[in-house]
Amino acid sequence: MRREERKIFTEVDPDAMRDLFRRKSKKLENKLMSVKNAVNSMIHDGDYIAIGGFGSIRIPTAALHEIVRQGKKNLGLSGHTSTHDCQILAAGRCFNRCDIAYVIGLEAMGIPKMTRKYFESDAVEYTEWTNASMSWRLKAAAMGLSFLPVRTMLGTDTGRFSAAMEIKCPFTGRKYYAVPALCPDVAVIHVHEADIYGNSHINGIIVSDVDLAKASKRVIITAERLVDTDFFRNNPANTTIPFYLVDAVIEVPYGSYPGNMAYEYYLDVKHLSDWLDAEKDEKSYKAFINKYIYGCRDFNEYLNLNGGLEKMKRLRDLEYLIKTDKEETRNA
Amino acid sequence: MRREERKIFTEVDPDAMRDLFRRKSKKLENKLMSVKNAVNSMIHDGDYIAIGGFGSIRIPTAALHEIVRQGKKNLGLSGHTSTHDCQILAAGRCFNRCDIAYVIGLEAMGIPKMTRKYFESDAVEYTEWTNASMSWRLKAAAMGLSFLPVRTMLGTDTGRFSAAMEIKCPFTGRKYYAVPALCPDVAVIHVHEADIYGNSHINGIIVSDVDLAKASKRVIITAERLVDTDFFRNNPANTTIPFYLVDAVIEVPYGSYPGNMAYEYYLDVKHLSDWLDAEKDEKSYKAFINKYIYGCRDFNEYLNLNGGLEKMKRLRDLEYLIKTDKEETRNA
Amino acid sequence: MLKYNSMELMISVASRFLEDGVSVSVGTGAPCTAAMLAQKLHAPNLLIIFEAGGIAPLLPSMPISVGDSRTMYKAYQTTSMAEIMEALQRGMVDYCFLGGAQIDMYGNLNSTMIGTEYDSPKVRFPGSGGANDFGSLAWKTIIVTPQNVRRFVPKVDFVTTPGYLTGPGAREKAGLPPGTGPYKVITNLAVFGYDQDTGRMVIESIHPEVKLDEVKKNTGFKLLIKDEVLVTEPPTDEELKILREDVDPLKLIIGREAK
Amino acid sequence: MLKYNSMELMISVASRFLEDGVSVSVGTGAPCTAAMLAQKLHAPNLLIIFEAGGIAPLLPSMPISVGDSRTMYKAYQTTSMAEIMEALQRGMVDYCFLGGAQIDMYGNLNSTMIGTEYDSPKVRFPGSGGANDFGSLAWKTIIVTPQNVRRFVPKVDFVTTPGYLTGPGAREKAGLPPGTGPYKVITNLAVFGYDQDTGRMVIESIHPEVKLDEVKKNTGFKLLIKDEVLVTEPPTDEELKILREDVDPLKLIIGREAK
Repeated sequence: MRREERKIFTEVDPDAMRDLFRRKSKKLENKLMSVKNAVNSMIHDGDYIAIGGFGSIRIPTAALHEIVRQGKKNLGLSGHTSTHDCQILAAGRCFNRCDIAYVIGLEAMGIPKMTRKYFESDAVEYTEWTNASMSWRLKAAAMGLSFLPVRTMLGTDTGRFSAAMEIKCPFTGRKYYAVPALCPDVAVIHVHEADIYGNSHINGIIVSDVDLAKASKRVIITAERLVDTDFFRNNPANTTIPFYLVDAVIEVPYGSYPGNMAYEYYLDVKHLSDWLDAEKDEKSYKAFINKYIYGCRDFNEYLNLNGGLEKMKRLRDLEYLIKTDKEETRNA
Repeated sequence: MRREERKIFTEVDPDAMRDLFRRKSKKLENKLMSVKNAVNSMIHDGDYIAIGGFGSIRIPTAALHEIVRQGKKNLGLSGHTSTHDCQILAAGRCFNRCDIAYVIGLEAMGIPKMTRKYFESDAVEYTEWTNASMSWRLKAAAMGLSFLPVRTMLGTDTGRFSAAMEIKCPFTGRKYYAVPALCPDVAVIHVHEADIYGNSHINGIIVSDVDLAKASKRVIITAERLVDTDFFRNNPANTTIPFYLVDAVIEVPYGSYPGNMAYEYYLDVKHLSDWLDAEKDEKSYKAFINKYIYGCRDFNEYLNLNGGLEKMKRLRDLEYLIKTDKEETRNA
Repeated sequence: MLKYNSMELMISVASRFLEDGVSVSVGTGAPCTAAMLAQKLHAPNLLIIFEAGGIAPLLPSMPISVGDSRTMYKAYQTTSMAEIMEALQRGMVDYCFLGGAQIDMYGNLNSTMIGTEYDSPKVRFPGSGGANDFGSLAWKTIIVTPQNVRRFVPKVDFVTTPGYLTGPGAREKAGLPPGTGPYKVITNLAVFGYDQDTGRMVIESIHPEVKLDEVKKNTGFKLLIKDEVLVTEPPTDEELKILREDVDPLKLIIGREAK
Repeated sequence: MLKYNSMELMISVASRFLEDGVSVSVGTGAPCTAAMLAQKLHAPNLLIIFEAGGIAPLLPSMPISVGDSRTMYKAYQTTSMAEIMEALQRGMVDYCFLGGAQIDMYGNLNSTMIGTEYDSPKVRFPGSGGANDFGSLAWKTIIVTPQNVRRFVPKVDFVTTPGYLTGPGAREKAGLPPGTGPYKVITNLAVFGYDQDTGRMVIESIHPEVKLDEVKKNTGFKLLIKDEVLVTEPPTDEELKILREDVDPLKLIIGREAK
């Protein structure tokens, strides 16, 4: 089967990355900043970015909205199950290239029409991958390698339109795809707890975020809450991402809203459905995005637009399966 | 540099392992048994075994003594920093081949003479590796691959006398060593907590034990203590090794003695020093091994020979840096 | 009139293929519903695995995302996507469930795009996600999909996920693990298996009140037909009761008819 | 008579190479002592990494094993050996400390065996452990070793850990990451660096009361000598005080003279 010449959008060479990682500070420094500053100083037009979490699960919504508000352009996007995060960045027309494992759709909830249209237009160039191969591309980078052998995508158009290359195992003669390391310029990851140095704790599923933090040139952490550094010193098993990988720390309570944050609050299905509905035509789409992103000075305004603390309390009840009334349960 | 033809001692082919893993039960079954039964039924002469922990840290001492007592022979040994564990198995002349990253020595404490002699004799065949390459060999197996690319051992005799093979990255042309997957027949791992199904929790450093559990055909867990399965259900982040990888569970309090168990008890430096001293000649060696291994019916007898619960209490004080008297502190 | 809808039938049939003690990776929707039904009925030891990292949860309700909190509820482990995919690659996962916009007679699936030019799709879909990985690495792939000629096509526009590719031996030749591949296809009309000699889809049973001709008319390729075509065992009262009362009381999944 | 022993001198000298804010992977013994001294004196931000998985502990006392509880005390992370080695491979580790039974003029180290036949060693040592990995992947390797002609040999019996191999460019040609390699050698007699043009060991300073001839006599290969040979700065009172009172009060390490 003929291989298509598809693009690799990030650095692959571990020696180039070694030089960067060498220069990264290993000091315990206060890395606190605002969302505005972090997005302004660490994400540049043309950068390749990767978002932590899983599309609508533990996503750094505040940073995503800010990227749109600051009008970042020509970003590369890691589409490693990128759902609501992809939808937000598409609303700002922020990216022009994408590694696709899963994009556009909101899983079983449906497909946002305008986001799909953006991908169908000439505005976005892409290369095809799978969830596993994207995980392993990040792992290759996290391991300090330029590639990893994988057993998926073989024999399919997914493989043909990826940038993977066939190799043979020197021991068994077995055929593998080699997938190239994925080294994003910036990773933005939402976590449960962080200290001012960047030590971070994620509760529940990790998705690809440990490898992502290791693979990326710059790492921005948004956290539900700041904790004293002894939170980590007293139980080093708490540290999901260690400080020396992190460049910026921002405290953003309810930071994954309208996404889910395990052990904190459940998805706001209603708001996500409204957003899906708003994408039915250009006019309602524009009005919706204007209201909820461009019209908000910051993330707290967005939270308040959506019901503020009372809504957060209800989403917390949902998270903990506490039935307050019938209607609530149904909306879950 | 000419490559020596060195042996690979375990299965490398992921398809052979897939067939085995497919047949492994995924049921929640009570896997409790005795050390005697587990060693008798799951470790056979000729098997390749790998020991969890780090030589004198979190090692399954009870199982190691039992392997010697049951006179297992012709084992293959993963010498992935194998110190006191290696010393015990050498005392029983249990193995005849070894992948060496680090063996014989007890780090800064010194080198046991008789164990060294065993390795210098014709009784043991070996292949040379490093700690990283052994970790990555287990990771290759854990990932379901036959090899991983690595950047160590290149240009050295360590590489030349390993079974690694040079390969090139298809993206960068970079030279790597490919290291073959390491798939032990049996892994024996000591953990802090386990339930009857095999779910296991390790506190502190993991060394290579998660990959080891995934890479091995059979997994024997010894645990400081059994816990109710809700220990894991109520906090799934506690699960270091999930039940479906595990074949046998044995509760062995103080099971890493005379090794260290983080957050439980410190090394018994005195006993380890006595053992080192005993290896100065054949006679004292034989007497020592007879007394402490062959002469003990089970692990509790060994613990009692070494001071029993009072000693365990003192090692716990040491672990927690509680100074009871000057002499104790010095012995640490 | 039947006392169940086609979705309830498909889910019940799917759940029966999950023996006790096997492992299965599921997505949201019908597959998850089938796994929950199996676990509550005949497979209490069913090991359910979610690609985002949740392992063996006691699902309290239908997850909306394969990574949401429900997939971690009383789980035995919360881990990473790479760990899940590596378990699949090691051969630890018996079954997976897949769907797609198009399927051909070899069980190749398209969830990437409609059109002839990759860079100018007529319709762009989300892409493989974990589908290609599951279809490559799980031992047995069960496909649950509505059936019509737009979906059951002679040639898929894009092979997102491998079925038997071009026929027997093609998977192995491509480098995929031997012994894997499509196992069953469950639609609103019938249940299909695969012929070992040709790797092609074969009718195993037709749903109650469905005619063979109707199945053929809704298939864009030539189906293999066994000498004796069975009638699909309809959902039992017990299956329907558990499905409606315990598994999906809000009818999030079983409320949708498959067409 | 000197008011310090050779081990105290070596440790003090070693500690001075560790600038604040760098990362270092250490073993037990002298290297760990040097790192602790540096951290207490001029490098409070020194990031200490142990190969068995302990990251950034506040070492309460000398560890006996690189995996023992002391390496986890108030640590910032307890992880796996693979993760540590991968951090090295990513270029995150500035310094490592190594020793060995033999060293040659290119800084190649032997900790595997003495003899000419690998399968029939005269003396078998423990092997590389993490030494080859550190020497291959850390940016700068500092070697701390006693010096005599049995150790400083023209050709090591076995290259366990790469120095500059056969000279400039050899590491890169072998595939090792560029810009890495031996940086300093600290012995009981002198401090050595490496000549960029030849990759060979060069004397940087000779310890107080040691003669150049003594250094040469204890070296089995030709040393490069700079025009001006400095005298090693002896341990300061502050260094000795912290070393003896805080770092190693039981004299587990500084109690041993290096010979």
